[in-house]
Amino acid sequence: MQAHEIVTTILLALGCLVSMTGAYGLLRMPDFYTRLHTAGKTDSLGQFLIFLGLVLVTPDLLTQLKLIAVAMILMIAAPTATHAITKAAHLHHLRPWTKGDPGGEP
Amino acid sequence: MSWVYLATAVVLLVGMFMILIRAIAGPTVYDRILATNALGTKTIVFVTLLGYISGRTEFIDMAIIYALVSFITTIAILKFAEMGRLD
Amino acid sequence: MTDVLGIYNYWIYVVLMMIGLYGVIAKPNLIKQAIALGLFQTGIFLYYISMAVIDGGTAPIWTTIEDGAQKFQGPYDNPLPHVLILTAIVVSVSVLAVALALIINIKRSYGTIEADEIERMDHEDRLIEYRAGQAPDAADDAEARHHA
Amino acid sequence: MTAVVLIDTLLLLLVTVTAVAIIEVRNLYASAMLTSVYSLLMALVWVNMHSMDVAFTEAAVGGGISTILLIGTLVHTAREEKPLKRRVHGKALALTALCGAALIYGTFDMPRFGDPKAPIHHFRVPEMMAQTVGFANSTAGKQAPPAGFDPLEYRSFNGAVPSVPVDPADTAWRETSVLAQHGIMLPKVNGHALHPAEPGHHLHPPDDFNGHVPNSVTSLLAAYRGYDTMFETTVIFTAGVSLILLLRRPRREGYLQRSAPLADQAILRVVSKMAIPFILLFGLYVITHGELGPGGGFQGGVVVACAFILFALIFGRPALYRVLPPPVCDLLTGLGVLMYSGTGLACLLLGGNFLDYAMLDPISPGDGEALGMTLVEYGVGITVSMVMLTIFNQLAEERSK
Repeated sequence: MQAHEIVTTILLALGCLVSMTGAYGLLRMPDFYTRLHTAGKTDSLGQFLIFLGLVLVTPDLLTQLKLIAVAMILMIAAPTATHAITKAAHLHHLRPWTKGDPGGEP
Repeated sequence: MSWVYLATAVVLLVGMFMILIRAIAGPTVYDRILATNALGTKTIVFVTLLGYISGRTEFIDMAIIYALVSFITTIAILKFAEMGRLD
Repeated sequence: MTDVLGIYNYWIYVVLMMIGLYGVIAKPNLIKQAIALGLFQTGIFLYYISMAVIDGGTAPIWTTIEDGAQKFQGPYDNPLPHVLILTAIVVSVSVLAVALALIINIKRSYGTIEADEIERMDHEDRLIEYRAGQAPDAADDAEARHHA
Repeated sequence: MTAVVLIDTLLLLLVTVTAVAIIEVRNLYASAMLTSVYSLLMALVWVNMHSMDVAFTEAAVGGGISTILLIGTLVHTAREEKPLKRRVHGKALALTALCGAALIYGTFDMPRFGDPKAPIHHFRVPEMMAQTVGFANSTAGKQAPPAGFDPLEYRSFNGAVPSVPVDPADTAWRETSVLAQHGIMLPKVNGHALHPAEPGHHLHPPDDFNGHVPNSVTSLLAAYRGYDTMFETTVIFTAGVSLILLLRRPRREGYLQRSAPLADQAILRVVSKMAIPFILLFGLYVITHGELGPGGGFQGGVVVACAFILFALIFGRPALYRVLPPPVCDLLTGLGVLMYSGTGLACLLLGGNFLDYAMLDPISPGDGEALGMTLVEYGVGITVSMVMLTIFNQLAEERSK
């Protein structure tokens, strides 16, 4: 294994870890806003790390550019979607979970 | 090197399974939308990884399509949730 | 083990098709039925695409590197099922669209999209027509159904 | 166990779970959302089986358009299913179990997954895989390969065909080539440099595609199944027409409707404004690039339609009608089908068969093939995108009572 491949492996592992954290949080958090909190952030970071790792092992420039393009689209589109979801939920008076509410304890 | 991609892909699949449970169970509509959106992102990463597993980099075109289409779908779902109509 | 994995895909295709069939039969909601038809179709797509795979194969797109040599020497997957399914998917969305338009029209004239309610309303309409002594054909039909 | 099988096994489990959930969830809105998830997962399955064009289509159609259409229908109907008395329909379950058992019994006779000896890989397809542009159209022997012609040799071509000379100017090899020995005419070489390492290249003249369309799915779609694809396009056209017949209101009503744009949400508006030109450009790229990589008219058309739908979602349908009035949309729908059949007719008039693209450029048949396929792909793309847009518009217009 060469140096850049090791870096890629580390980046992919980190990306996996972040993504898994997000997925686990989405499963276990007590209410919508907390789930949003975990899923929204980890998604962007996780995909970015993985794409960065893949760019390092790609030999040809066009593919690298495409990878960066996908990462950028996701970096813009995913937070926009998350923002819109939050706004819609807020406008519909979805109440955040507070300590002591029933059914929320993980 | 390919086992690294494969391991990443399998871990992502496990993550997708967790998100899928949320998408099916999700008590409110917004939970479901959120889970759908998160699944979309995971799918895009997964497609790219599949390209690297099989050594075909053309798969990235598909990742771009997924990114754009899942964004549009999320907007449509949201608009219906928010306004009750699409146009 | 390899034997099971060898036909695993075909089992899943059967399972998907049967889930779709169950939905079409068991769910009276017309939109659900349209979705279930889609599932049924996807099962068939899975069957076709599974047949196209070759061990160690790659996507049927010839790629050349710069000096004209071929980059992928291995066998290519069978492209013919891909072609069949490619068009079938687009046709399936057309079918879905027409089905949904019909469902909207049904909702407009019946006020509901539940198949059993629609059937009951039809039946009642025909009974009323029968009692009014109109539309003899429809009345016969309704009577036959009433007795059945 | 290969990587393909491992991922396939796991993905199909996910797919099955989703399918059960789609049927069993009572909320139709959730069901529509899960349909989009299902399509994305299914697209992953296709990608894993190297079926890129199908995955492209499934992602664009299933993940995008059909979810939007389902939601567009839910606007006019109910969000919830009527509660059922019994959760499980016993008779249906018994019937499907019986039917499924019979089908599963049948699968035991199927060739194993990925078996290279399966009949499907050996009947007709090897000849089609060895199909070479220009050559295929100018020979009589294409339908029936001669005895001794081994298609598998072309299929698993290893770049070392002994009959190919190193010197490109030396054309004596054509006399000794496999096909010439079987009495099949070889096309002329126009002085281009040869690429001996191309599969089957020693059999045909060099041209744009180095002798064959790289994406064999597109070449089969436009050439081998050309008539079929034309009528599939017509089917889609018919779907658009029936949507218009079923749902269209007097035109003035559609224009004057009030809509609920999302344009007051600054972030959404700005991001969409940035995204729409990019999506349109990418759609055109997918249509044009169809012969070289994954993609083609069907996929690209759907992507283009998605861009317009996003515009309608954000800025309202009246704004879309100002950009692309419904009459123009209707005209373009027909134009696409006309373009497809017109290409076929042009080939006919130039002296070939219907959809015999090589006739479009008599000097270099491969270039004619490229031109014809591009025209056909554009025809398909225009029809598909406009029909999808029409369907969306009609479902949305229905709102006005």
